[in-house]
Amino acid sequence: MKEKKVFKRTKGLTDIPMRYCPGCGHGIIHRLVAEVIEELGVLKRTIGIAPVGCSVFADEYFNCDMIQPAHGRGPAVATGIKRTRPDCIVFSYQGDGDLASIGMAETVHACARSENITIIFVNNAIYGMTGGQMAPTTLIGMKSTTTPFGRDVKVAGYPIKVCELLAPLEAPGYLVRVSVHKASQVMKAKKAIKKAFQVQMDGLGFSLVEIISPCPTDWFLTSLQAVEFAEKQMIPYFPLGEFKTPYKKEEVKKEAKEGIEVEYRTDFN
Amino acid sequence: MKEKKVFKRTKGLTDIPMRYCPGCGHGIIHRLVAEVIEELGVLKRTIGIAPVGCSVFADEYFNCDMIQPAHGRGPAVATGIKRTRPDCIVFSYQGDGDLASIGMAETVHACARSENITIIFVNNAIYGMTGGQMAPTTLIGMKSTTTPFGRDVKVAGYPIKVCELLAPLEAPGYLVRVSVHKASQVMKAKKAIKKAFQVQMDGLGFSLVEIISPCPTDWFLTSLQAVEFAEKQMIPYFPLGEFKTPYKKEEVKKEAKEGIEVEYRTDFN
Amino acid sequence: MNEKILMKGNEALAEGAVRAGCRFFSGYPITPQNEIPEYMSWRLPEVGGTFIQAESEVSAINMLFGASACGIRVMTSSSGPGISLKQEGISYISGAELPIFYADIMRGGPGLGNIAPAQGDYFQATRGGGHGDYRVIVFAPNSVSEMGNFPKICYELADKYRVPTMVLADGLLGQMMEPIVYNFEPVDPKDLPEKDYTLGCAEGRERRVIRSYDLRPGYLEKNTLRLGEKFKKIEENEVRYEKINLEGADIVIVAFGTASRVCKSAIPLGKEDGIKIGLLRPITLWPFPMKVLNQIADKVENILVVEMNIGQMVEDVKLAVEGKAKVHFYGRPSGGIPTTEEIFEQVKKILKR
Amino acid sequence: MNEKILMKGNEALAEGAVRAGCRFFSGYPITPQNEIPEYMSWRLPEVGGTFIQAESEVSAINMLFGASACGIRVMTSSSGPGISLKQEGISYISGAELPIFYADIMRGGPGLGNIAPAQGDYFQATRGGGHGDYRVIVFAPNSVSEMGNFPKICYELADKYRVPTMVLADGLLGQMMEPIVYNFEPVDPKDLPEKDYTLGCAEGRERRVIRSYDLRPGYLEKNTLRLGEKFKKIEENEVRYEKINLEGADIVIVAFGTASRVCKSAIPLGKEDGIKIGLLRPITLWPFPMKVLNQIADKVENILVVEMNIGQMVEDVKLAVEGKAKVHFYGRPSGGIPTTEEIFEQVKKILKR
Amino acid sequence: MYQGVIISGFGGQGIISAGILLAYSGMVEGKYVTFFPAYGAEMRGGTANCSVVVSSEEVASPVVAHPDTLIVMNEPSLLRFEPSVKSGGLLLLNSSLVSAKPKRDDAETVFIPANSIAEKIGTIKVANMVMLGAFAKKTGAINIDSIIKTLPKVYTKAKEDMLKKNEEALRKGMEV
Amino acid sequence: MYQGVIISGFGGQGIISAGILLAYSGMVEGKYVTFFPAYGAEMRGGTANCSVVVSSEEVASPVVAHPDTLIVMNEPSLLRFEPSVKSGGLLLLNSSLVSAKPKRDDAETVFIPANSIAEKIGTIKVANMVMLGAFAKKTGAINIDSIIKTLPKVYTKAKEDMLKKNEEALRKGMEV
Amino acid sequence: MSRIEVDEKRCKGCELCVIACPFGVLALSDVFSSTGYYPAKMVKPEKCTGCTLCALVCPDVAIEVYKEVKKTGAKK
Amino acid sequence: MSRIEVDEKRCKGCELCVIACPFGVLALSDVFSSTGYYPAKMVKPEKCTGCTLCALVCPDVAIEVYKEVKKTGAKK
Ligand SMILES: Cc1ncc(C[n+]2csc(CCOP(=O)(O)OP(=O)(O)O)c2C)c(N)n1
Ligand SMILES: Cc1ncc(C[n+]2csc(CCOP(=O)(O)OP(=O)(O)O)c2C)c(N)n1
Ligand code: SF4
Ligand code: SF4
Ligand code: SF4
Ligand code: SF4
Ligand code: SF4
Ligand code: SF4
Ligand SMILES: [Mg+2]
Ligand SMILES: [Mg+2]
Repeated sequence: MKEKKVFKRTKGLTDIPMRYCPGCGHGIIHRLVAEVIEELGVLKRTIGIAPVGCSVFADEYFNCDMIQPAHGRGPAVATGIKRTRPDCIVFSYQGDGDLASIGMAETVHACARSENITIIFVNNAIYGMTGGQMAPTTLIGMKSTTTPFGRDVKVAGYPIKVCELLAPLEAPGYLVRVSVHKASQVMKAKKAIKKAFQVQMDGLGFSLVEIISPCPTDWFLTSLQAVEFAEKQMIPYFPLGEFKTPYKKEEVKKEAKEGIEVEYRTDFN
Repeated sequence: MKEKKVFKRTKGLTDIPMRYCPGCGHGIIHRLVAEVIEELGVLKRTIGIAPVGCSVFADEYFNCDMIQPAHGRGPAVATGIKRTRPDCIVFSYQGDGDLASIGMAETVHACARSENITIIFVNNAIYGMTGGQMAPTTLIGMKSTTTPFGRDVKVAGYPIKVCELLAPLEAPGYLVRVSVHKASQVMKAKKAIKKAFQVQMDGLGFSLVEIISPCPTDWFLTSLQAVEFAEKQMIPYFPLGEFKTPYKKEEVKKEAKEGIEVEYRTDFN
Repeated sequence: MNEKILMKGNEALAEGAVRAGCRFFSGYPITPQNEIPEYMSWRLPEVGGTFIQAESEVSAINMLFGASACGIRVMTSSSGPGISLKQEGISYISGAELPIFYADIMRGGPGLGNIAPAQGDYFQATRGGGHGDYRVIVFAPNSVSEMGNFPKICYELADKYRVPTMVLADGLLGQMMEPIVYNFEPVDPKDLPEKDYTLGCAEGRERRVIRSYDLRPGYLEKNTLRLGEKFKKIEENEVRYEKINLEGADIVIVAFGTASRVCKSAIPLGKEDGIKIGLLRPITLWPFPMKVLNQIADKVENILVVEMNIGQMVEDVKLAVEGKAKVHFYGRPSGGIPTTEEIFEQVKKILKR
Repeated sequence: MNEKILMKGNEALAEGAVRAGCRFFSGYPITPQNEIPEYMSWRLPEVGGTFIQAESEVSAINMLFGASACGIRVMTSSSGPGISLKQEGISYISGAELPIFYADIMRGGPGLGNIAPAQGDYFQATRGGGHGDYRVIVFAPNSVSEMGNFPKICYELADKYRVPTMVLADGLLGQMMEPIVYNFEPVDPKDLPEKDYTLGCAEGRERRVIRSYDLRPGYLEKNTLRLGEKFKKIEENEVRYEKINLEGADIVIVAFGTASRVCKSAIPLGKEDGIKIGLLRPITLWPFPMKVLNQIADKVENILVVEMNIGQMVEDVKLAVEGKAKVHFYGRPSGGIPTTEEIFEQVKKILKR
Repeated sequence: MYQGVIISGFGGQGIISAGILLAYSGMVEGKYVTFFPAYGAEMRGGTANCSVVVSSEEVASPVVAHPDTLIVMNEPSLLRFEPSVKSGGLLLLNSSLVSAKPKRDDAETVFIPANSIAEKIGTIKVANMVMLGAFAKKTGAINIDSIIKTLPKVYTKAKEDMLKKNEEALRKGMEV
Repeated sequence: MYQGVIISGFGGQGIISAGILLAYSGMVEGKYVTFFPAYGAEMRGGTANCSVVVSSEEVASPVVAHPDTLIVMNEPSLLRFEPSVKSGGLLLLNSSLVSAKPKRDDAETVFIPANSIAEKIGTIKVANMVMLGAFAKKTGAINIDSIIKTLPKVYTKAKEDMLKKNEEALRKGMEV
Repeated sequence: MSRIEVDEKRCKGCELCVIACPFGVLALSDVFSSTGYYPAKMVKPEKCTGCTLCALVCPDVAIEVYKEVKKTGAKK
Repeated sequence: MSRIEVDEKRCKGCELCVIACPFGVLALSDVFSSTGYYPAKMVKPEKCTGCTLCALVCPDVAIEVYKEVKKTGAKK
């Protein structure tokens, strides 16, 4: 019997086993980003920025040049890099605490400058690394170690929808929200990530992919319950879809025809 | 001949002559805010926050308790005050650099928390106090001391429309943009300011009044030219109007009938 | 009422602050101090206080600025990176002369470093990491018991001098559990004297202004000189330290926090070998126990400074001894905790035994 | 080529950085240093460099982090409050061992203070206002000429040791005009040796990682100790100072920046009265000229430290002299500039003349 | 009396709670105690360990560089901590999960099939108590009754039934 | 030769540019010079002042605590700086705008109707040059030709016509 | 006749009131005040209606407006 | 027959692949690995189509998929 490897580990990742918890969305997202970078053929000229958050270790896992700066400042660091090396592909990988809490100003301003960078924004509605405190995206009523009785909007305010927030800015770019809680969504997520990098390669400005991502540990759920939580609780509050796209109608058609479609190195025949 | 004083200096201001440049919008805005506070009868329980910016001196001019914190942090300071003294009326007076550049995160988050405070946001499209550098609201192509050839969106990005940016946040509140560049607008501006304070007094959450304000000095124009610039250049980019209001339809009707209308102590008979 | 309880250092600190009258906490998570905001998130509402998880450390310190201006006892806490971000705010609070209390539960650094215990923020704490001429009173507990009981003293001094006060503790002190007895009755904020400078209802009084600036030529200089006098007074009156086994010591170790406990455990080793080891433990790092150290230097030839960093307090020790004794240093930075044996090794090396 | 030009200190500094090869500047306006970003906003594009007005000082220092990681010479500048906000970033940059150059054009403080010249950020600059074990090389120019010529040395040391270097100058030096001659030919960045750690195109080499952390137990300690060795090397090799009139001096004044010029102008007054006033001007504040001061203390009884603050460098002077001479202090903080006459008054008081 | 103890294993094996329980019991007995968890960069599911000191005199250093007793709940822990055990010290090994043999011959080693014993009691969650029971028996540093008395104070949310199982495990541990 | 000068007046009276011009001319003559503007909190339209030192020896302190010459362009400036003038110093007063009389009798005072003279030349903007001309004449610290030569270097954007007016004002100032 | 009063210590001669007045009542003075500005003054005082528009736009709150109270028309 | 390979050093037994497989091919092992987890394994290997869905959701990139190449059907 002859066989063919139809799914193999991308060269966009190093060989190091990832230290995330079982069922954590970070691992899936890492793989998608790495595959996209490999597939676009830019691995050797990509510079990635790891956040402070569980994925601080991203600098060990992505198989490209990496830098690890202060909590929340990814977009500023990315700006410094991209302006210096416009020939490189620059992405900043960030959690919700990193991007939408402490890093809010940097996020809004990088977007307003339409900085030609790509942001991978992992929304798991919690501070994973520090042990489960409220994130700016923690759902109303959701328990965390700093909202032990559930997030009360009167005290802690409302969860922030980052794509919706950034969309009104004049600056052109690409804003999209996807999820990785199940296989069908994973494929769409990859497509969005690929498009975001393509936007950068086309010099069309700021791109941000918000990704709903399970954190079983700090949601105090099993991996399977976490998938369900993402589907039933997260997505209804954080609707999936594109919030801004820099491509004109004709281009979108072209895209649909030629496809920046995802190829999962899958062969269905 | 008997006469009546129909316009007099509000008790909401101290007696100190203001140190702003001739034709500067800050002076008008100070007066409006002071009048509103006086008219609402809350002068003795209002705490104002002065920014770092030309209006750092606001703490000398408003005739209520005042505090002067670090550049851009007004909303955070206001939060600390309001949570401690919910019985007090708390307002933060801020310039565009203060609020929308260095203070962006504090602004967005105070709004997302629907903190029950009022922000007076003076948009003069420039850093006045430091001598005319680009502000986050500096218009495209506009010259400043740090955009000597005019603001180039490729380098310095796009001007930020604060009301539009904040409007999508879930948190309830009041967001409005007005102008003080001429008498008719001044009256509307006062109405908006009064409504904003009323929103706070009604416990309805975050209110922000963005006010287009001339800065003749750093626009390198005469006072009269500055008025024209505001009308012809600023307002087309920054459209005036309400972007969010916490009152339900019936309430608005009621308001229209009973009126939180501006009374300029004017008597037309 | 004040029974012995087994508590984590961070929780003891938070509870201590609440018992000392703290009614406002704003903070941002960072290891190894997360237990503090987490504890406050349920404990403060329980006593009618306010807990806010701020969007950043910058925001947290400025919320404190506002709350303190209203006269209540306030607190924030963080670790290295977050404390760095608070420096501008601390400088403003010093300039505005508002009392606040905060804690730095130190980890390894510079940069992101790690989350292991360290004492690398000594300079930042004692020299004012922020801009301008100011000082912060720095307490260095070395037990869970002190973690719990120092906040009260900090609040009292903060109110007395209108300055920021802080607890500087390494992560081990924050994370360890030990029995603690609170040595004071809970403070009811209502019983605290009213302050005559705070904002709020201005009925029946002049309006008040709180600011850290004075742009009139010459005025700020006078004010800063006045601050200088205040700091001098604190240096004269508020030094705290612990003297252990100093009489006739062959060598004196100077160490604070966790390092001081390890050093203390070397004393019996010395006894076995006939070496008398003395220990001076600064409890306030600023003001630093200059005088007592200077006197010690009159009597002992060798002083060993042990820190969990690459050498920071050692400068203060040298400053104190004015060349009258040899000052040696042993440091283990960024997560290295010296062991009793290592310390004793150093002692023997110095004394050539 | 290198003609004499009349320039503002801030502009001389900016131009000096550009001539030294700076091709990236990100900053945020603040008085009294606005001329620096303003100058860079047109000058850098002229030489193919990048100027960005960042949204804040926090963002500015992090943009620098990114740009420096790509191997080019970078700069930022600010004054007290902004420098405080940059402390976290500076600590990260130190931890990641990236070379950067920045300037603090000091004003009065703490807090918002005022915008008058002052030297109140000495502690912050020399002790690392940020968290953790690190040091920054601090240059203190005292003329427009030095403002213009120091950036080149700063870049060379930053590259050599992979550390942040800075210029610490009071607002007067930033605002004053004086003739300057650049004592070096403009550096073409292309001529600088390539760095083997920078990010960019990874074709034909292993991927690279720049970080300031190591979470593996024990590893960060080793790294921090290594940093310590590096700092020691800098302390041994990079001290710079100016000696004036020291031989046989009746008293030695120690002062830096603007204060040093005022003090220098007191020397002739002394001569008239038969008092020989020596002056030691530290040019690097860290590393501080410890040894030379210690030697001076062998020969002179009285040392007068003059600062435009309430007493900061005076601690380093005391540290250096080890009690061998009496150390006096005269300070005028937050906008007070001492006059020649005042200084001489102090001298006479000390010498009881 | 001075006992410096390190307990080490996987996250989820109740390492931290066993440590707290030990410290708490010591306090209840009027002894001086300190407890200190390792908080590393490891994510959940990684290794966990803690240091406990129980002493009749005030505890100067809470750091246990060289434990009198090492309680090893899984194999990686043996590799990591074995070298640090004090000469003449004690090594309690969960032989259900540790197959490697310790190399130290200057320390007493006791093999305890803690998981198997716990399984028999009805839940492997109490394997940590089996080890603690063995510790109490072998060292005498703490009285088993103190631990049992302390159980509900540490496991504040535990059901009566679970407390009983813990107690049973402690007693079974005493038997090895 | 050492001349410490303070020039003071309203913003908009060309205080700063007069100071720079003075320093620049000094440099052109090979003298040592420093210039230092006051940068206070005042908004535009407030007062402005600057300190200039022109010296044949290296300038140690750029601070002019006690000016050899005080150039006063408006009344508030007189009040503020008069007391600081060196005994035996020089006081140049724009008498068009200053009606108060100086109280110092240990310093020479020269009254110069600078605004009127400038108005006659065609623009009050050159009142500052009138004062500078007078300064050159009275002190001899600087040669009028150096100033004239330097004019286009400081007023880089000035039209030929305006430069001429400045020159004229300087010469008129020499005459007072 | 209605009228306004300009506080010369506050007025900075920005001219905003001058263009705001619908009746051309105001102009800037041609002698400057002690603060160095040319203050606003009434040049056609007879035309002033006391409408307060000038005061509304004055950035320095330098204007007070006095309106003539007509004796006739008891109500309103 | 298609098949998958699970890298036991990477697998953390999160079970996501198990529920992702449309054909019930996978289950968790009941003996844990050296890393302390119960890794996924094929329990109905004959049903595997090589569809890669399991690999798509695996957070630890622990799965590789091998698809049987049929000899018949030269085109497609
Ligand atoms: C200045 C600063 N503040 C706080 C921290 C502590 N910290 C580390 S990660 C983190 C939040 C992580 O949450 P998120 O960004 O949502 O990432 P996740 O772990 O959920 O993927 C925080 C607050 C820090 N390292 N630096
Ligand atoms: C941390 C910090 N950064 C910068 C400054 C300098 N600064 C003072 S005011 C100001 C901007 C003022 O502009 P804006 O907020 O628009 O107010 P305006 O003066 O235009 O009314 C800046 C950057 C400061 N004081 N503190
Ligand atoms: S804590 Fe949450 S986000 Fe972090 S690794 Fe675990 S599951 Fe993932
Ligand atoms: S600079 Fe502009 S904003 Fe500032 S006072 Fe002058 S006119 Fe007003
Ligand atoms: S009150 Fe009306 S009419 Fe009278 S001066 Fe003012 S604007 Fe003109
Ligand atoms: S608007 Fe006010 S400040 Fe301006 S000219 Fe009129 S009165 Fe004077
Ligand atoms: S490849 Fe498809 S069929 Fe095979 S195990 Fe994976 S999900 Fe199941
Ligand atoms: S999804 Fe991956 S990690 Fe999870 S059980 Fe399956 S193979 Fe293991
Ligand atoms: Mg998160
Ligand atoms: Mg502005």
